[in-house]
Amino acid sequence: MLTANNLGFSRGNHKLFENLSFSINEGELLLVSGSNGSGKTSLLRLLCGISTPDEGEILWNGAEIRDLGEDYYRVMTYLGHLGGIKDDLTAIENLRISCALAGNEIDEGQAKEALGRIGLVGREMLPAKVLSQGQRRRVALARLLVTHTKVWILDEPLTALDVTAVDMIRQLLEHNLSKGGLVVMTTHQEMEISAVTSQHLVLS
Amino acid sequence: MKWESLSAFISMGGYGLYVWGSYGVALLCVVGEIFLVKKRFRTLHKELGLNEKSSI
Amino acid sequence: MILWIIKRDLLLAMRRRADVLTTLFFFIIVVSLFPLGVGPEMNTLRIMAPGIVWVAALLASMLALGRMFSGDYTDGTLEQMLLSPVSLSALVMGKAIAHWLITGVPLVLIAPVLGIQYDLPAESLMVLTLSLLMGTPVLSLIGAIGAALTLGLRGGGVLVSLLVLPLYVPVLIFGAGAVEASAAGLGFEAHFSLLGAFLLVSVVCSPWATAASLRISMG
Amino acid sequence: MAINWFKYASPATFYFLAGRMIPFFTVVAVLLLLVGLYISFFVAPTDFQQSEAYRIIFIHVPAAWMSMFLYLIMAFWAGIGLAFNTRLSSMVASAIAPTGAMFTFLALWTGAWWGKPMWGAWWVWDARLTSELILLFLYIGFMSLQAAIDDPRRADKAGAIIALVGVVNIPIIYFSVQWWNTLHQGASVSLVQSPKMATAMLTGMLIMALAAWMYSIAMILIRTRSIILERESRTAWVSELKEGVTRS
Repeated sequence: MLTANNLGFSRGNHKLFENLSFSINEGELLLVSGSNGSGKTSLLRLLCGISTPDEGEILWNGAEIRDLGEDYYRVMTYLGHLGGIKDDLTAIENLRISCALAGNEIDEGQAKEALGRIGLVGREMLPAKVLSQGQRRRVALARLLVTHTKVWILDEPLTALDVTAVDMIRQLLEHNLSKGGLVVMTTHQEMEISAVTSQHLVLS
Repeated sequence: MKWESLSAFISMGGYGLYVWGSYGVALLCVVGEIFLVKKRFRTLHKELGLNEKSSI
Repeated sequence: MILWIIKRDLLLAMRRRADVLTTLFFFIIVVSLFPLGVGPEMNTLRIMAPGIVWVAALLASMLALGRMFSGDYTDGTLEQMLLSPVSLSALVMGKAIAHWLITGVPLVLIAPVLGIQYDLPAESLMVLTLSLLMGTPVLSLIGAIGAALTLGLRGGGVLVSLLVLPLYVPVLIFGAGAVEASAAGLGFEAHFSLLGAFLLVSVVCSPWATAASLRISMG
Repeated sequence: MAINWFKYASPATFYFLAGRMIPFFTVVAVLLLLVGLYISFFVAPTDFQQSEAYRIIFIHVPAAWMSMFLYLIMAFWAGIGLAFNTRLSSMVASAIAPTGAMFTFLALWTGAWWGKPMWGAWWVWDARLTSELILLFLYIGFMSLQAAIDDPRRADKAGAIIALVGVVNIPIIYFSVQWWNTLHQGASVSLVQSPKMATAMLTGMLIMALAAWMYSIAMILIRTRSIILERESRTAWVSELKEGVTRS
């Protein structure tokens, strides 16, 4: 269970949010929406532990995520709106390295299979700089296919994706939720996801 | 009195330039710092519209 | 895991060979410019050679510091590193090793050739190369702290030199000092053991400080 | 008497406390300075080796001491701020830096003006002066780093790291420079090397050092107050000040 208690966070002198509390159980989805600059990305960066809140605490199964550190990172996958894709590396290299960084080493076959499933057949050996925006996004999202983590924190995973890819991501999310995973995501697009419960958080 | 005359005091046994050069710059630094520090504080007070008494 | 990082950074460097060569050429040019500035008098040059080569090495390795984290920062890889189940200090260590392999080792290899320009005797050439071999990793490790602190700041490139160059002083003194001591017929073992001590201290402390700085800069 | 120290750790409380302490430190600094100057020029005897030029030590030595003390204290408060996330200590650390840099500059300047008649050159690569120069670079690095960062929290923490790295390095740099200097047979006359310093000289130096301490504290307090106002300009207690409510 991921719990946020009385979170407060500000950028410079600008207060993004305060007294924000929620908790997400296993199998639950939290959709975060709000206008640009309302602090969606900031909230996700707090939840994954990149930033520290000014006030309040974030708990994973009752323990502060800052104290858990690497134990929390082992069960959590964060996909920022920057995908961590290197222009000079091929799709396969990109995927294998980002998986290795997440502590989940995969071999070339697994990487190739994942990229194939996400619709990049024949593009595996191309350097990322020749891929389109949507294809690069898919390379980043391919991590979700091979990861074993429970908590997914996704920042705008659907941008630049076409309908088939969006559908594919929806299935992926549903699969993770049905296994008892937790998903927190921001999105501008409407998406129907069947989850045990889904909460909607609107930041203003 | 240690010094025979004012000019002896100023000449510092022939080292006047160096002694007063050091002390002069020290004075300049200290006065300059005080000025800058107070200016920063006063400007802030004005910007924020504070009218607290102890605004040195 | 460290190996993954080193392998990746080397791979990236291989795909962008121009960057590596720029640093190397910078080093060569700086060293070659000095005689034009101070005159071709060989005796003077021989005395100045260790200092010149070392200062040029300092500048060259600093020049490449900006690239150490900025690429990973702009494409989001750094966020993933922060969230890796592997300790960030270990990843940082990998990055520093890669930085040294890419910028430090070429300098070490080319140094004897540049020393010949200054008519250094064979023993001095050897000591110079060895001192660079021990000193350049320290430069990469200390530099990593500066690079992490100035991440994403405007004017970060100049700022990093301001932060890091004063910290390079001991390495410069003992690196260049070793060559001078050997040229003067004095022992240079003491210099080398001190360089070794600096290396040890920076291996222990710097990845930790760099990791802390990265978390601060990203948070 | 039990004092609740945590109470003073709040920027608002400190703001008012500092405001009341500043006049005290200013007065003490001025008095000490007057006494110190009197001793320096009218009591301390002429040095038989350096004649009257040695009177520069009455500012050189206190300035050099302050430059080092202030760096240590700055790193200490910055470190506390980093470890315990206490905003006030980080603010004090940033308030110390300019005064520290000023004293470092003064130590260098007076060192040069003493060196000219004694060594015959404005600058000599003497171990003390060289370390002092590097210390100035460290101060400038700290201030430039903080100035380049917009987010005050990041500026505090980044400054703390570089200050602490500097503290670890200062002894290493100092001994390196010392060794380098002896290896190259540098200047042999030192500014504070008089075989037996007259008591009056020592007293003068100590009183001037105390005056410098009091002056530094006063400056740091005012600067900390400015920093507090800048950072807390949107809080309730500052708004209260705007309305002219006076607290005691």
